[in-house]
Amino acid sequence: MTPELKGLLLVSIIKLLVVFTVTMIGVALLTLMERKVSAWMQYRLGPNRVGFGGLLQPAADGIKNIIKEETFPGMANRVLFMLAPALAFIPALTLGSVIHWAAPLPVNFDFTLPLLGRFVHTGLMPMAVADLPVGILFVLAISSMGVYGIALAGWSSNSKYALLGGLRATAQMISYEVAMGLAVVPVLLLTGNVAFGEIIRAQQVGGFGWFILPLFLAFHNFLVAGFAETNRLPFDMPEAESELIAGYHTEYSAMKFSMFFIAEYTNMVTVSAMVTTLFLGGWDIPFTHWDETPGVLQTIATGGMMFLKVFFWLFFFMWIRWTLPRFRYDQLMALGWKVLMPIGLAYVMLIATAIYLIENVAGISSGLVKMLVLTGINVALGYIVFMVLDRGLLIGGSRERGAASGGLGRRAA
Amino acid sequence: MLDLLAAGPGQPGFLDLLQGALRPTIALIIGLPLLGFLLNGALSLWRPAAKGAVSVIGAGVLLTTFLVALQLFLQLSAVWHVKPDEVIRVTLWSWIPVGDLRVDFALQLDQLAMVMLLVVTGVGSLIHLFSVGYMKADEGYARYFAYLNLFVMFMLVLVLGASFPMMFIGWEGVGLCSYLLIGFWFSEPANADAGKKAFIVNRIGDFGFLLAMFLIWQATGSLSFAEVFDRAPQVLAAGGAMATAITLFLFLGCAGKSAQIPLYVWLPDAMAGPTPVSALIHAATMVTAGVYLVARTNVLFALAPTSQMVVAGVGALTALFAATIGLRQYDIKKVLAYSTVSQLGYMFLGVGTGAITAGVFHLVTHAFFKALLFLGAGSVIHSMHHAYHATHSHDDAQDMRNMGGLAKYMPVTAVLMGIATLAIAGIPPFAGFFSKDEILAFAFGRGAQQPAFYLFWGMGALAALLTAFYMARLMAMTFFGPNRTGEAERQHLHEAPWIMTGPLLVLGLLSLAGGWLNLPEFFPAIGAPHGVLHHWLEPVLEAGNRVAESVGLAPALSHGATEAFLVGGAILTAVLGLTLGWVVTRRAVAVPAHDAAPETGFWKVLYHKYYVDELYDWCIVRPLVAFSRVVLWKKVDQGVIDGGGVNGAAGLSRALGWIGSRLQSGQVNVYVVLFLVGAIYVLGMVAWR
Amino acid sequence: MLLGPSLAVSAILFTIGVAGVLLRRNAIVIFMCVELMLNAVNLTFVALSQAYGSSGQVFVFFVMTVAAAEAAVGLAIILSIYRHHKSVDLQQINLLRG
Amino acid sequence: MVEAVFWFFAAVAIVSALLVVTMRNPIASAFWLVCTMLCLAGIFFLLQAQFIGAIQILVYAGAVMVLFLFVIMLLNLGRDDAALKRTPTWFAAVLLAGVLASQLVPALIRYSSERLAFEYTRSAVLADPRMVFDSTLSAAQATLERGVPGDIAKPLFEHYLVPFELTSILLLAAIVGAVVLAKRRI
Repeated sequence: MTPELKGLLLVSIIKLLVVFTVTMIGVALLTLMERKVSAWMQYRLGPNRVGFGGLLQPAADGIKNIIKEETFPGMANRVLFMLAPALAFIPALTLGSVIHWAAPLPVNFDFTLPLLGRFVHTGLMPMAVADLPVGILFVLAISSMGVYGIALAGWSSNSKYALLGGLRATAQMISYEVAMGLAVVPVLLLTGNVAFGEIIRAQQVGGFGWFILPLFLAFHNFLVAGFAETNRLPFDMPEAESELIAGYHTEYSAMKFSMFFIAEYTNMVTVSAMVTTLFLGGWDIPFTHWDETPGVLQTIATGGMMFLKVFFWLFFFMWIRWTLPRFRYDQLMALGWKVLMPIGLAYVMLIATAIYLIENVAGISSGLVKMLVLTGINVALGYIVFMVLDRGLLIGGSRERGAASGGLGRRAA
Repeated sequence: MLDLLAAGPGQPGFLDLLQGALRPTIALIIGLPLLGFLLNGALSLWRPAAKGAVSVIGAGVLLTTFLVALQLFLQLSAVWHVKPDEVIRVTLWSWIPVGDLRVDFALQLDQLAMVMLLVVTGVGSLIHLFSVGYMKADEGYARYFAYLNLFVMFMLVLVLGASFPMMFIGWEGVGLCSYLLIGFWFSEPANADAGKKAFIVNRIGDFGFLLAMFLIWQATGSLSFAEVFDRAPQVLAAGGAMATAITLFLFLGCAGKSAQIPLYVWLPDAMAGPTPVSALIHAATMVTAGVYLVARTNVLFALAPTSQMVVAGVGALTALFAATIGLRQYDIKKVLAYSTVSQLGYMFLGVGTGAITAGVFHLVTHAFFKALLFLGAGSVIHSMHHAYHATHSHDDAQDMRNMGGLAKYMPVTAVLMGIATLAIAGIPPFAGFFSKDEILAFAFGRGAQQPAFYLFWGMGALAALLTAFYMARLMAMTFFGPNRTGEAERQHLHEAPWIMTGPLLVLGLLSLAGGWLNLPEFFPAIGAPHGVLHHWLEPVLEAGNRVAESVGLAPALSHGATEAFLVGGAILTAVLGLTLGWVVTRRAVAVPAHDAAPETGFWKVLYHKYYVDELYDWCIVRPLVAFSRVVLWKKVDQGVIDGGGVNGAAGLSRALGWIGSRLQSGQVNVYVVLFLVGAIYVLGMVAWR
Repeated sequence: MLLGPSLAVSAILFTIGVAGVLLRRNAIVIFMCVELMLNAVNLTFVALSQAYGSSGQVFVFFVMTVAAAEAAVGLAIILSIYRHHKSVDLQQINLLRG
Repeated sequence: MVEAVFWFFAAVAIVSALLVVTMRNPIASAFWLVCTMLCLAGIFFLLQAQFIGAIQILVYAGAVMVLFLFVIMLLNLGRDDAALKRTPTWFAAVLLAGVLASQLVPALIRYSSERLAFEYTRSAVLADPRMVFDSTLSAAQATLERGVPGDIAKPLFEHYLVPFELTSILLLAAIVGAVVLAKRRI
């Protein structure tokens, strides 16, 4: 092994450890945050006994889960039953490894360790465990693997609640993957690349600004699909407690249950980071340009910025949970296939045409003007979609929906 | 073009440039008649009544083609003046690339093809113009012109083809058009039968052509003219069996197409078609294709003296034989048809003698005066037909016994027919004299080497006498003496319109002056050089002549006293024939056809054309039909093919199907196993090859 | 370069797929074995594309499309067969028997 | 290093593939097939085909196999006890597969791009590799030049545009077919 390779390995291992640790601790704290936010929204206190302000509550939960008895349903397929939580857990964690958490850090070292030999690293180190050239494709691919954990969990439990939950979850995730992929395409149209580094750079200096403005509908679709992918309310069909006890993890207990839990929260973090990266400029600090020159300070500052943005979206997840009621299952599928996918498709075509017209026909090269034009288009499209096409149907309130006859949401499968 | 010439013929790469520059022109020459065919064909389907458009298209494309050809001629003669052996070859596309066999759709233009090109398009244009008047009242006007244009297209392919298969396309194509046009008035069974007869007899000849092609391919490994003629002297032994076989098979094709014994029988029947068709196809152009083929393949024929002898002998015999039949025919077109057969015999005598130039020369002059004769006859028939049509008479408009004294009513036609008669009879200075005399002179000259040619010469001379006789008879019966058309009909006889007489006039001029193309040395030329055509064709015939010299059979002319004797004899023969014919005919009692007494004695044999058709019917057709009925139909078709082939195949399929259905167990695994066995087998073949 | 080993691995996977098709009777498993064979072929394409441009990868793209279409239709067929026969055992489904 | 990773993936892929065939439970078979596919995706990454690797996971592992799993779960197929009985067919199948492998593997394992190029030069028709492949650019070079998706997109949209469009028609037909087949009432 060359010293450069060893250096790269060393750096990667360090990043891996940091990301893993931070994610695990973060997820633990997220469970606390969920409960705190819930309590806050319901005007109650939430956990406040263990540690300062309940800060040690996740640790207590963790210990409880570890020492609890592992139960197995009698007729379950033992191997798959054991494997399922891991299958849900691994993709979720894997996804964290490709996200750029901060601006690249210049790392230069050249030292020799006894036994291990010489380690060399020069140049910029992307603040992602693996800076894959396939970027967003990898995320889409791995996130689709998360289905297996849930599906297998549901099936191997040999319980009808679990099976139904698993089936629902599988169908839901496959369906919304399509919408999610379609929502990503406009971003790729504007960046011309799939690597995360390039996507962030495009929003920094590419001329379109943060994509949330010029691609608002894509952002909206992505967010909705993200909620569905993470099985969060209002799309938590797989574990709808009023119908399915606890869905696919009904039969799970102890640490295996907690792995599903961790996977879900990790997915939330991933989706938040993805929304941030794709539409909010990633770790970009708005209205400044000094973060574009690499440096330690910049890395720390942009890491903080990234944390803030991700934190906002995590809060948003919880906020939505206590704001919107749960969809019915057929409404959920209808929304995915009959609303989000057509809109996504049409949107891709519209944006592609618009970009072509702006750049090649109108010959506009100023980024600001381009952004403004696209934003204008999005405002118009948004008005059409939300106010004209969806008049009192899916996205509108349930009261109006009841009044509207023959709406998309009314057809029972 | 001019800057090309400035670059200079003979410079390296000049030929490529020239061929590139001429490519569109040559394609146009083929393409224009094809376009005419397509347009007229479309019109005949959708707007048969639009005769104006049809005339403009039909005659227009031909005239344009002629003008293009003329312009091409002018350009190329400038090139050939400097470098005579440049042959223009244009490959339009690759046609048959199979293994070693590579046949391109290629056209070539050399001096010989140029002569034919001009004759075909020139005479063709005149006949098209004539047709505009002649066919005016016909319902199938558009169809007629479509066929005629198609014919010209194929004829040009035949003439311009750069390989045997290309020529064969034209060969078959003109045969097809001939069939279509002979049976143009197909509602009458006789006409349709005549078309079929022509087609079937031609098949026999085509069979010979095909066999010749196979042999050529086997012997030389190529089918393109350039390569074949290049290699032939090396790979074919002079006088060898292969060369003889090839040329004899080729001549079989020629005999079919050019109506030589024994395959001449279709041509007289072919007169069932419209008269301009007879003029164009069955006198001026298509039937001369055989002569053209021999001329084209002169190298091969030079290599096979035996075949040359056969060609010359058959030609001489046909000339004499057909001329005798012509003596006692009453249908004006039949006379001309036998005359054509006879004259074609002359041409074969010429090319068989090795005097290719003489044969081609006669081909050209014959095209002029025979076209003129046919068109004149057409004009007469037109007039007669009108007369009978006006009075609703059912008498035969083509029977000379019903004519007589027409010179009074159709003076222009009569004068022009007279010119043509003098031309064909061989009266100097009309065209036919020079060409016929040259052929006979060469035949006589060859007699010094091969005495049989003296005999051929004698037959030719006798045929010349008979030619003059029957032509005089034709003229006398048609245009002179008392009119036998009938009282009422006589009022309706009239001269043809200008669109018909115009082409006649041009052809008359050509018949008059055609001989100037190749004046013999003894003739006192006024301003024109001697032997123009001879020099013109020299580059084409050079290779053949070289071969002939090496064999010791180079065409030779006698000079001095012998020459004077020959020329004098020829003139004397012609005059004698004309006089005899005139006197005999004028002295015979002339009555209309329906009053005529039946023929007796030898006249009857001649009238019935030596019973050749009946002979063929008895010897070939009937046995063949009987054989087909008894053996082929009952035994072979019903027994072997139906029983063994059709039912046997059905039974076999059923048996195989039964076995196959046993394999269809419905078990996918079994299918996969079978598939896999095959796949492994194939893999093994690939891997352990 | 890993061309040879890749091709060999592809051959082994393909063979296993073939064996699966031959051995198994469950329609869905057979289907999966077919997918395995397709994957083996994809590996061949990708391995060769390493040497000769990306066209091979384009073919993989097409193979995947076909595989996806095939899976959709094939599984639908299996579903409807199951509705009739209450089984997906191909030994019992021999409607094609001659 | 790359070789080691390759052989690791290859070994796992082969073992998983064997398990696909030998597992009695269809769900287990499906699971091992997913495993094979993931390993293949890994191999694709090693072979510089990142896009195909990602698509392999996304389409095969993520969609096609989920569909399989879904159907198996829906039909609730149990253990396939009749499978893998030592019938004559079994022996024939194993024999055939053995023959196939013994033909293919020795022929292929020593293959190299040089050998391939040599074989192409020997063939009269294929003497120019560009007649078969769109460029002589290796995948790695192409990726460097055009980026990961561009590497595929360029030949796909320039060279194979018509097949690509036909593929979309195929997919449409498949969707319609699947819906018609699977739905009891439409």
